[in-house]
Amino acid sequence: MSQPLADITPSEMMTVTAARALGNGTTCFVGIGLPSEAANLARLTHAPEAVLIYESGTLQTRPDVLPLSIGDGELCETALTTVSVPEMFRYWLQGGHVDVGFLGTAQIDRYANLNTTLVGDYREPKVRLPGGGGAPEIATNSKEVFVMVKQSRRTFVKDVDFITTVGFGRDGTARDNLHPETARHMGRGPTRVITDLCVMRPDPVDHELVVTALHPGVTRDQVIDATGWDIRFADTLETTAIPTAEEIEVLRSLKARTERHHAGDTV
Amino acid sequence: MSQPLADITPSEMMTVTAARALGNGTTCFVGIGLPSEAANLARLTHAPEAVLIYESGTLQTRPDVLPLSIGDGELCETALTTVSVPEMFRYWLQGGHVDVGFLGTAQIDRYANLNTTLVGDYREPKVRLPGGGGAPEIATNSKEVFVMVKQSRRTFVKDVDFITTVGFGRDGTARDNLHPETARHMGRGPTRVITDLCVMRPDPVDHELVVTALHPGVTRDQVIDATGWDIRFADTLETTAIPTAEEIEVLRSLKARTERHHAGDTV
Amino acid sequence: MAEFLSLHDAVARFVENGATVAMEGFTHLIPFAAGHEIIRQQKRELTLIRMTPDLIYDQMIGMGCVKRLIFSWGGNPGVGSLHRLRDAVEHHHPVPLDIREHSHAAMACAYEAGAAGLPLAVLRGYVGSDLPKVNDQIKSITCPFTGEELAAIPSIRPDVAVIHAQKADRHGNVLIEGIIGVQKEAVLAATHSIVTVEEIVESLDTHPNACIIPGWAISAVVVAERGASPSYAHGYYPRDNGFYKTWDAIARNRESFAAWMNDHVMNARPEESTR
Amino acid sequence: MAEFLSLHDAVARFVENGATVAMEGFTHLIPFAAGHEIIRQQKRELTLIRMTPDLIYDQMIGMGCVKRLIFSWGGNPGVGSLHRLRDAVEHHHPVPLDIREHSHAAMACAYEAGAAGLPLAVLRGYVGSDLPKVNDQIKSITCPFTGEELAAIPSIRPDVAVIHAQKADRHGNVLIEGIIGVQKEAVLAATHSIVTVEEIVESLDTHPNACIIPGWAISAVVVAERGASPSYAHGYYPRDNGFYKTWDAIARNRESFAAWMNDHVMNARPEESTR
Repeated sequence: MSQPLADITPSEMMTVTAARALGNGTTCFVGIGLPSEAANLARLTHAPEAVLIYESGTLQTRPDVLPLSIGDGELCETALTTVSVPEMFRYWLQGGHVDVGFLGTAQIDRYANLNTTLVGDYREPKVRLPGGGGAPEIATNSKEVFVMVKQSRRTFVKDVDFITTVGFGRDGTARDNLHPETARHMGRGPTRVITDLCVMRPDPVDHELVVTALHPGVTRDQVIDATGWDIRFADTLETTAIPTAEEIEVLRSLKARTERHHAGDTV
Repeated sequence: MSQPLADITPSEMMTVTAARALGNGTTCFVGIGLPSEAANLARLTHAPEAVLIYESGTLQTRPDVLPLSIGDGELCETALTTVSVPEMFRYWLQGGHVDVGFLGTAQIDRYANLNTTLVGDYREPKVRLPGGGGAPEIATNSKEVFVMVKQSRRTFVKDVDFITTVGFGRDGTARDNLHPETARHMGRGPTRVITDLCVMRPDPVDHELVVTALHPGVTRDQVIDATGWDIRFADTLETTAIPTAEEIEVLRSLKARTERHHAGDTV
Repeated sequence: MAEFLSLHDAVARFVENGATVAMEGFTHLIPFAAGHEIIRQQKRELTLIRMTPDLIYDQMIGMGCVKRLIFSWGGNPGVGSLHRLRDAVEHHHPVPLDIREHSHAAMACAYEAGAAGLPLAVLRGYVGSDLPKVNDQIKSITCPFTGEELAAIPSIRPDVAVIHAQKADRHGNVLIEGIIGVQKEAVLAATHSIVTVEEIVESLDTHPNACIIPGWAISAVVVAERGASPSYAHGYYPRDNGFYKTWDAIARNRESFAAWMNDHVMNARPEESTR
Repeated sequence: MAEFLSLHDAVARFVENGATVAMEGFTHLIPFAAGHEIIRQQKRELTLIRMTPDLIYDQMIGMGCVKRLIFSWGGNPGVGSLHRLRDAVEHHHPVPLDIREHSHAAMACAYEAGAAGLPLAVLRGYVGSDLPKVNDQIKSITCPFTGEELAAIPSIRPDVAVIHAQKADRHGNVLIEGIIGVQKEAVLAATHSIVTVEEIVESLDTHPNACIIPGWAISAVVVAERGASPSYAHGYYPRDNGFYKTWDAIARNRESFAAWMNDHVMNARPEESTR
């Protein structure tokens, strides 16, 4: 049963769409924030066997509330086991056990390169962002990557100021012509970008992002206005399926639990 | 109080002498067999704070009986903690935390190189021995090395057939002229060789083994007869101190306990 | 062999001006009490290493202790920016901050390599990233077996590592449990190490493969109850997520930051300074 | 995701003639039951990898399953030689055995590198040893930061890893406790993996940092009670040191070896073959 559309926010639409992309049984390396919300929604709805991994070393975790940081106690308490951070990156990520790397970003460009380092020049930045964290290797060592980010001209730029985390490189060819041993361990890269307006996928040939589905009620012009390059649309443009009442209910309940939990004691 | 000499076997003399070489508080990477006997005797007598490490990953272990293998359950049950074998070799040995590497051997030469690989030619060996195990890196990554081995012409050869584990190399200079970074992490190498007849130490200049102490009642000729090269004696040759009654009692009791424990059920 | 010292004495003894200091704790067990003591002792010109500079590094940077930061993610997790870090990078306030930036994978490997006594860490990392363009410490080696080019970075070998742990026994053996991060690696990679703990116990009383750092591999053990707060100690107290959110407003502004530090750190005794 | 299979089916499915197989267990938890099943199924031309070829490899070599051995210490611990291994090396009986020999440190690093998805392991190893002269797989790299030359060996990436563990839960998640050796690394480095366990339990019911291999990282989980005997399983049964001593006489002679194998392995059912 679908939810009446007016009642669903664009942000919820994005989260549910992202959650649906995650198959049951998938091993997912979860970035903090939006990806964590979507991955846990997936686990609480259609993908109970999804395996969630956080860079803090928590393997196969089932948090009841969303973590504020990637290392909240909740993640460890509900995990199958918790390993050291070097082991997490060496054995579990680089070792090839991650199906989907699920990332957020501050900037993304037409070749799905991500910038979480800075706006402006590296030595004299206008805005200094947190940096790469786990993303550079999550993006290259996972079998595929989902990116989840709210869409605006500030976020969706033609060329990112800095490639923190590679999508397909400055010209779309960064994953071509690699050394065979590197190629064998590199994933396919970003396969979906999920925003609050639409879903984009890389063109199979030139790897430029193409809108393949619009969320219900969203127009092409809205997407064009929120994108910093001349965005392409797929020939057969789909409409994203409307969230079910259950999905929305589970998501809202998760967020409410989370908010109560993190309110905690303040100064 | 010293034990009447006639009552002490050469093998006991060797073990007690080796045990005494191990200072209290020393971190010792223990090879199986004779070194394990000596290191535990030290721990049970003058060196209660000696830290014993076995290559099976058991850190700071206090076995009540001697292990038959380097991985007996007794070692784990009495250890401070047990780490993986990669961690043992990487963090604890190569990381520079071992004061004394305590090794046995099948052959040893005048520059304290050890052979536990084979007698004869590598591809067509006369006798195939077990191989290096942990010894090659125990010998280079420990701050110093003690070697403990029964003395005979078969064992003490001028040049080993194969350098499994370096002492000072074919010409005594293997630890000289290393890259500074390697030198900073390499130990001093063998500082004592303890046999059932005597104690040898490397000459400070040319690193050839020199007899520095004879066990009580042992003659120079006995040592010469049991050595496959023209063995040198120190100008001031000491006599090894006689074991105390307590040392002998603790050693015999340890061995008796061990024998009862390992008799186990046979086929 | 670990000495049992007061927090004041441990910091005074082992953290020198100009030292390279790694204070670790991956969200969990962040050594806030020790960081506050370093601020109180007005250490200067430090090179700080940490995968996730958290509030504690924001505070040390804002108080002018730091000349260089080696890191891989510098934010207030789930909240936003570290404003003092940004002020130092963007406006060189209170002193210019040189940054040397890595990815998590690389830093984790570099700690591992440091603990392993190696000069370099090797990983399949930085492929396609611009980070190697702005960090000359990211180089490469070629595998002699496959010809593959792999990233190489220097191992982390700090002068001092500072971590917080749940407990120590009377021999200074330390137990870390829960999210163990890179703390063991940081201690083993460092020349000196300070471990603050919630308590000293008769026996660690744990399982055969517990993450224990032996006392003989630690320089100083210090009792610092609630020494990780507002971070947390698994089994002792939870993360004060509320404070992490509040910090955003405190640190956004130089004056409110200075006032808070004055009240809660500079004029606090070591045992009062954490919350 | 791990499938629960019988020992027969797991070996038949994953161990092919000519495969590279790593059966690990550092003295503890040696997978004897699985080794016996490989012998019964008369697998041939195997490349076996193991740090410490123990009685189980002596048996597999003596029964003609093996064409190459990659190892670092091949003896009967505390007892003496592995006579079937020696017979194969010294007299090419029953078939010639090619050996590729390392040190423990190198093999441990090579498993670690295999688990980490790297093509090579780097260590400060083999300094002054003759082993690099007889093993062309021991090469070197030069550190781009210090200029130090370090040993490099290929990582271990077997077709199949076979280990024994204490228990699995109903999802195939496996707990290893006590002397954990390189078993986790072997499984993670391999394309396929078989884990035999003493029992299946409802819940592993253990501590936060236990050595657990998730079921989704394992190909097959097999119940094999006493599957490590005469090696041991911490918490289940002790090492049968008496048998290790007895093996010396059994294996010293080709005939007594053949008779013992016939009685205790070839004509035994899987559940009877271990002792």
